[in-house]
Amino acid sequence: MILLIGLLLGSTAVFAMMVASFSWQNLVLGFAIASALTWMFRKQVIPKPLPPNDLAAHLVIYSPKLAWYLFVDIMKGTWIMILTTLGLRPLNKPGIVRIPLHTHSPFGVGPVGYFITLSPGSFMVDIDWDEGVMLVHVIDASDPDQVRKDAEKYYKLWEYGRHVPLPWMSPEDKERTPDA
Amino acid sequence: MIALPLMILWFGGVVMALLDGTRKPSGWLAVGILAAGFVATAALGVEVYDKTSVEMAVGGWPQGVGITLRVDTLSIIFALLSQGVLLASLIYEVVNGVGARIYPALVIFMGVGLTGLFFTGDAFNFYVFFEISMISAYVLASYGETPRQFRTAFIFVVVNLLGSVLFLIGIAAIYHTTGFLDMVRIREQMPLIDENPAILSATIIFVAFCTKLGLFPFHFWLPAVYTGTRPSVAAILSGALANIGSYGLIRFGADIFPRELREASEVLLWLGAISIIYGGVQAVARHATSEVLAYSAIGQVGYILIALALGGPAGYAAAVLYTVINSANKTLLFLSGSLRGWLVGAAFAVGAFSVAGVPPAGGFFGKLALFRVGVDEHRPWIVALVFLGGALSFVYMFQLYRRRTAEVGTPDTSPVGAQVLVVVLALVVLALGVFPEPLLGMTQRAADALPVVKLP
Amino acid sequence: MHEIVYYAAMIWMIGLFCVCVVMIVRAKSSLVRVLALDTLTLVLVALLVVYSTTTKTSYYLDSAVVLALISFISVIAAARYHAERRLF
Amino acid sequence: MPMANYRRNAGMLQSAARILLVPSFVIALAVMFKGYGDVGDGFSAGVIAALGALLQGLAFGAEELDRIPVIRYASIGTFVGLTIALGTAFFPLLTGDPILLHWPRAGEDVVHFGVLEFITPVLFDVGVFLVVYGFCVGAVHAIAREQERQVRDRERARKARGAERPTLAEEPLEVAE
Amino acid sequence: MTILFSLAIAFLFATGAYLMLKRDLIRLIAGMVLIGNAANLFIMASGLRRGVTPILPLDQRAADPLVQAMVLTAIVISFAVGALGLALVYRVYVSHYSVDLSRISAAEEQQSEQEESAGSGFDDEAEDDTDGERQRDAEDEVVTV
Amino acid sequence: MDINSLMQPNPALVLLVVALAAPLVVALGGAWRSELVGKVAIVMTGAAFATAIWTCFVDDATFDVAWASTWDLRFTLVLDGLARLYALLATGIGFFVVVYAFSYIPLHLHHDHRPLDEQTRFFGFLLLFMGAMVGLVMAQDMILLFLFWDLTAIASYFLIGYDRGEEESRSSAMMALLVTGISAVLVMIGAVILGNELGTYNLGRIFSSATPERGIGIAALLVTVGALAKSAQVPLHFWLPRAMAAPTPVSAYLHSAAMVAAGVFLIGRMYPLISLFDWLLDGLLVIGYASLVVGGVLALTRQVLKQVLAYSTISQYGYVVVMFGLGGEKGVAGATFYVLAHALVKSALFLTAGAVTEATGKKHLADLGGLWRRMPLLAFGSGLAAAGLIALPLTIGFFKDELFFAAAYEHGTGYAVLAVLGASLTFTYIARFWTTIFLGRENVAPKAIPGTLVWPVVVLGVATLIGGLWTAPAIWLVEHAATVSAGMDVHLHIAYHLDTRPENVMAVATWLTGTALLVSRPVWLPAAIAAARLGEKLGPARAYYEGLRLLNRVSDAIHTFEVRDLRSRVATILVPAGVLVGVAVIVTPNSDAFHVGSLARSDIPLITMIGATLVSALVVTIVRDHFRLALSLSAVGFSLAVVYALLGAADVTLVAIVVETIFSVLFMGMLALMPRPILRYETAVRGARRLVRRDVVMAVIAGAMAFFVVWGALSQPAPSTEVIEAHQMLTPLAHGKDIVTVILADFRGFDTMGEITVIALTLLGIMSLLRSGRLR
Amino acid sequence: MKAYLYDAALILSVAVMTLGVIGIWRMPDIYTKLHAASKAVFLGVVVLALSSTVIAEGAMVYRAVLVSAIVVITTPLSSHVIGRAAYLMQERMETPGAVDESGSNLKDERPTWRL
Ligand code: NA
Ligand code: NA
Repeated sequence: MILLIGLLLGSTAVFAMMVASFSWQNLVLGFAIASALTWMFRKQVIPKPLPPNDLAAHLVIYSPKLAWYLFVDIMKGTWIMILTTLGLRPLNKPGIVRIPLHTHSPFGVGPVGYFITLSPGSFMVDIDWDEGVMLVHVIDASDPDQVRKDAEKYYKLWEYGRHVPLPWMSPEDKERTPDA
Repeated sequence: MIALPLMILWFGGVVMALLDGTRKPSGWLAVGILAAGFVATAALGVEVYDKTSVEMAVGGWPQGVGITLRVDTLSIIFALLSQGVLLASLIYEVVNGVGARIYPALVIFMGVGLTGLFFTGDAFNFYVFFEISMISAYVLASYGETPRQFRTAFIFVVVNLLGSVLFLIGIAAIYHTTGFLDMVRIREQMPLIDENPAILSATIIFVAFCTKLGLFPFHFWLPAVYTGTRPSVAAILSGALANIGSYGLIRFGADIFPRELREASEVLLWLGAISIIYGGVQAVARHATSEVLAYSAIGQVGYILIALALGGPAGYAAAVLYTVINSANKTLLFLSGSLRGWLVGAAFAVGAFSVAGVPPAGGFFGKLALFRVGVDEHRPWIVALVFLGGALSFVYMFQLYRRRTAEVGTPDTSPVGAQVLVVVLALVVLALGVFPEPLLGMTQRAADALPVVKLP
Repeated sequence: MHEIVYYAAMIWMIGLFCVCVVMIVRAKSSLVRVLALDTLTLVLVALLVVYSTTTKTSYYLDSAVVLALISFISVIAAARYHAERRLF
Repeated sequence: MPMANYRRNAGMLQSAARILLVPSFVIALAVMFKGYGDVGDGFSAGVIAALGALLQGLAFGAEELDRIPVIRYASIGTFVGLTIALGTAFFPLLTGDPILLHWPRAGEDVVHFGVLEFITPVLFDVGVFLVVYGFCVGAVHAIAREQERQVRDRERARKARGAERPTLAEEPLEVAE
Repeated sequence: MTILFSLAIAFLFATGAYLMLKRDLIRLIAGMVLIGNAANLFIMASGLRRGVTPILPLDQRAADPLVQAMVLTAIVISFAVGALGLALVYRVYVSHYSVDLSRISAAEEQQSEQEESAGSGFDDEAEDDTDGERQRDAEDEVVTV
Repeated sequence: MDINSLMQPNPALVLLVVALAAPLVVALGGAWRSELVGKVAIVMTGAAFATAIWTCFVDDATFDVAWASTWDLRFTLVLDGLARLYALLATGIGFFVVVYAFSYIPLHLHHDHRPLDEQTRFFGFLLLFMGAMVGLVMAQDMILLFLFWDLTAIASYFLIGYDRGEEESRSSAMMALLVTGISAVLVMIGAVILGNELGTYNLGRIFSSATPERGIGIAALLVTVGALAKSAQVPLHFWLPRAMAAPTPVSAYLHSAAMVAAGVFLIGRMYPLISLFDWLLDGLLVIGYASLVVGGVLALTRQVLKQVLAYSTISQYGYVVVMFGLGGEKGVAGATFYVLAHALVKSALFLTAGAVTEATGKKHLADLGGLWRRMPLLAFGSGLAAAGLIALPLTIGFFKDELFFAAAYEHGTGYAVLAVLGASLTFTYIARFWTTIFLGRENVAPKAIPGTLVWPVVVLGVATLIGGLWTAPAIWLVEHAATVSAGMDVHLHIAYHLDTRPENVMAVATWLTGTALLVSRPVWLPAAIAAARLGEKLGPARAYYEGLRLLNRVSDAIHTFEVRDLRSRVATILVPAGVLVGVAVIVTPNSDAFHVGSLARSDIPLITMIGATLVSALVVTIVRDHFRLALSLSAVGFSLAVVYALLGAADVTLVAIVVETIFSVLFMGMLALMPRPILRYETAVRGARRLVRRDVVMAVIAGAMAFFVVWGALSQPAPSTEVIEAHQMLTPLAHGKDIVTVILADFRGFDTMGEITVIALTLLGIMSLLRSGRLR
Repeated sequence: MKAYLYDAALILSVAVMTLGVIGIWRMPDIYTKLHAASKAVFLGVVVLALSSTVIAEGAMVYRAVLVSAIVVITTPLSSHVIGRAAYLMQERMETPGAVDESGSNLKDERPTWRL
């Protein structure tokens, strides 16, 4: 529920930012619009059953940590990329690395893949559900195990994700989600 | 009042877009909508006739800021003509069985576009309505849905799009040089602007409208399109859509660029003359009815251009008159050309006589008007040209008619409704020739409203 | 000084834009072309931001927002078309 | 063959598509409502919303477009929007005023709530929005349907031929040139 | 600036025209788009004033808003026509199994020859086979190449 | 029109109404019950004839109402002597022809295995012909006259082409229409010239104000040419013999009282004008004599019954034309009298030919002979008619030649000799015609034919005789008619004089010469045939056919150059447009017309961005595959969006961006619908280098056109920006801030309405073009 | 001062973007190009957008933030989609010594990579 409200508030914020005014009228208007749209797309965007409220708390608690991880990864990756592009650093064995999936929920994997992709130097290529791995391309794959280890931290942060079955999941995906 | 025809057609178009036009009831509903629009236009025409011109500032904003709808006799003539042609073609299809669900909607929307562009007093708004009718026409051209129609539609789209773009460039040029989009203001401003940009924008707009009209040498798309489309569509294209070209030439040429029109009259005369001869000669040895009609159309627009180039109230009136008659002829011929039966044959003959300018078919007054203008202006060559063109039209129409009558034995299969329709059209064409006064009066009134410029 | 930086940055970014356009033609792999388009749109986003900031109007930031939001859709469409020969 | 699980394995894109769905509509409506006083108008709003909707199709496949009513019936929206715009335009005729008459009348006080002004042009712009939204979604959706039809046709043709090798034309994936 | 604008518009127009002279229908559409772009740029350039964005309140001279409104409408219309053109290209492809003008012109040529010999006006029943069948036949043809 | 005039019907109007009602009634009656149509036609023509007779007992009358007041056209009918004469002929001969056709047409249709209900068409057009003639002879307004004039052409077209199944019939009809229809246009031009010179189309006023000026002379000439073509005068005579393809009653009518007579009627009607110009009268003389001789000589060589008569008609109207050319009281009166007499006899002879052919099945003179035994009544009737035509005393025909001789003699001996020569030709072929059919050995046994095929001939023959004995009615008619033509009182003095006045001598000379010619036929026949052959080879008929063929060939030749390729179609718009613009640039003063414009520092990004746009556009033209095409097209769109931004158009930028995006999605969607082999096949085939060069040249022309138009316009900005200021000022009143959106949604919301309609229409189009498209 | 800060940020982000474009140009295969491109460029944009808040106020700040947020959300998506398309189409890795654990054998032996 909190997550849902958060979603609505986020949309309201987008509206307000877009109209460049946080006056109460605009916030109300934005909220109304966001609510109407969310209702209109309820089957698509509102998870059923609603995720537990502690997920929201979890997100709030861990977001600074996530931000820090991301910041560090981005800086590191950018630096590596700059050096590589300028030819100051050899292109050292780039390639695709298999990272095992610790969750079977796309909602769990999606954000992890996203975080990995967000930082320069690595991006998610594909998910292979059958083998339970995620293929990630990294600019420096000389030590694949290190890469896998680096990815773990995001899983830990996003642990909760695997509990959430989402409306667009196929039945078998939902089955794989433990809390369903 | 002024917006009533547009309102009827516009809402009607939306309604028809959602209905399945292949069903008889919705087809007749579409006919009813068009007819209602026609009646509303006619009623507006009565009002216009009393006041010479009726205006409405859209949104109530002052002239120049808002768009002004401005309806004068010229607009009414063209609107009634085009709606009439659309109505006939739509009835024709409904009687024969509509083949595509959106056909009636497209015809009505074309009515919106045409009516709007005849009614508007704003140059850019003209372009917008022009595009409404063009888009309807683009889709209509593919009606019938055989490979040939798609091919044809593609040709039509590409060539006419080029014309539209040229027109748009012309509008922009006019705006930049005069500072106005309202046609009345543009007209006031035109004499003050430099000759060079005026003639350039006039030229580009002329090319655009000639492309729509299918005047030599901008006509090369026309035979393929008129022969490749279904008869009712060909009737619409030649009888209604081509009116954009003639209306545009008159409105922009005679009303906005009178000076440039005078200056270019020699060129226009030449182009018109070539068109007449070229279309006429081409039509002579063509076999398919639609092909003869297509080349005939090229020749016929030459007369309109000549009348326009000769100018003056008489010339403009002749141009309008000729447009009306040509549209009626083409509609009648294209529609009856694809039917069978002796009644149809008679109707076709009326059309053929009209094209040849033989009384009591309406075409007679078209030719007569041209002769009058030619004689009034002391241009024996024009008279000779019109004579020659008329002789060619005699030859091609009656070579064609001769071939058609050879098919005496063909069974009488066309639906009675369609036959009745073409007979009614033929009667209309005859009525134009027997009771010409309303038309002559209206065209003269329309022409008298246009400015007359005498070159030093 | 600020002006010179602004002009230089603008011209430079437009140069980057042109490089991307050239990559659209010259790249060996079609996906690189898609990538070039993506980059191109981002350069334009940056360009709009710079222009907006320099002229102190927010108006072009709207376009930047929208461009950023929707250009990736056309990139997805292009990649999908290229990989699958279908959009959906 | 990696292609086999194409749709299933697009989880990241799918999540993102869902997450962006409401915001893109919100941005679209914001662009529309503020348009009278700021950049934007019903037209761009319609396209933005349509792209947000089409993103669902890109992520989940064409069937998804049929599943969401707001997308499925979008092309009806075109005509609804056109009707709204026409109604706004022609309504003043009833009182004998010129079409598209501004209401409340020029210069009069106007009720507004945030960026939303209660004036006829905004209603008109809503019509524009619907038309454009409906057009963009409808046109792309029509392409999607056509694509499905082609697949069906080929399947049928292949069955008719006796399940032989696929033709070049139907091969969905090919080596780049 | 005047001449630069003119040159740019002319160049855009020329590239569009060049593409419209190509055999490939899709290029033709691209040419149409480019020509439309040229016209739009011209409308924009024909503004009577240059200046800042015309949104009130204004402290400087604003650009001509009228051309902006015009160009908006023109952009939308050329977009619509472009989309329609694409759909038409697709349908031409379906019915001719080609997007090559030379092949399509050949079909047209054939048609007009038929007409010359048959002399019957509106009868295009000769070509009345359904699109689908045509396409299937053509597909087989391609496989054998 | 007051109530009195309604109470007292105007004779002119009554006549016209009756005559024009006839075809209408027949058509309606035929539609109702086709078997009744013949009887209805007889009744209606009878009524018309009766009305025409009635008009002889009332005063001259004028009916005049406004017709097209914008052009000062009036529906003016005048019932005068000339009108009475011709109306009487048209209705009277018409009546006998219809009576004849009542039996003839069913037989004719029966022969051709055609349904009987086709009668309706025949009688309908025949009566329309009659109605048109009646209208023509009374019309007093040039334009109205022309209307009826062409109506006769239309009626004759359908009547000549009545046997639609036969190519001969169709092409003859077309020939008649082309010759008479096209030449008729000359009459119209003449009318217009008169209207322009004299300010009226009213004949009375034209005659009263016409002066022998050049313009009026041209008009008179044009009218005369049209009239001569209709009267089948040399060199436009060739259509008439071909018109024999029509059923016999039609021929009879055409030659005697309708079509051909209309020609000389027009000369008679316009005579006050024509006679102003001596050169025109001389021309008439030349044409008339030529026709007289050519028709006569050719008639001598013919074997087919109707052809003999047809050439005879050419020759006979040659007499009339000559007499008009001779002019004066005698000439005009003679011409008028001649028409009357000729109408009676020629119709009788034609009907005879039809009856003979119907009875025997033979058309050639050589196949016939000795029919007087079996068909005495027909022989009698046609004998009288033939006697009339060869001007034997006691027939009305005698006087026609007497008047002719008198007029010719009055003019000079040469004319007289020619007159005698012509008349003896007539004598020869008509004598041969009658004697070959009815005298001599009986070659063929005729079958019985209905009485209605014979009695009209007898009545007409007897009328010929009566006319020769009781001249008063004819004199009365002709005098009144000729008075109108001559524009002065004409008195006709005809009687039998047993003295050696020149006319009588010439008549005797004619008979003698004629008899000699008849007897010496074997001697001159080869020469005559040779002349006819020569005429066929070099004559106007040949010119007609060759002209038509040449025209068709030219048409085909031009058609091969017709552009049939979309690329060329595009090129043929761009290049002429470029030429026109080039001409426009050259002819207008260019000094100070084009400005280079100034450049500000703030324009630098704009210029660079425009450069980038052009680079992208260039890229679009050189990429090879469609994928790159789509991408580079997007690049052009996006870069233009930025250009718009740099021009201060925020709304435009936004719309350009979204449009470009959705368009690229659509583009790729459409590409995805087409299989790759197709796309690759098409792009792999690259245009020949020559074509590429051609395309570049055309593109450059197009670009140059755009350049000059754009530069010319941009160089001359409008001085006034009041519209912009007005928009700016009114925007707050419209409760908005963004002027552009306020314009779009409010000031120019009408544009936007059109624009969204375009979008909706495009959606409809796409839905119908993509086969599976649907609205839900 | 703020203006100088902004100038510096501008120069920085343009430099980052330039590097990204150079990367696209110079990297050997699509995978490595993807690394170079989007992120470098998007970082450039984000830096720029955020730095613009230094000299801007009100409306501009909100939108600059929005631009950054949207770029952050969408850019990884495009890289992922392009990368995935490359993988699905079996685009070769053209870097010597490339690692491939995907099992699709995307390695190419030809030594084309030279920096
Ligand atoms: Na706005
Ligand atoms: Na708009």
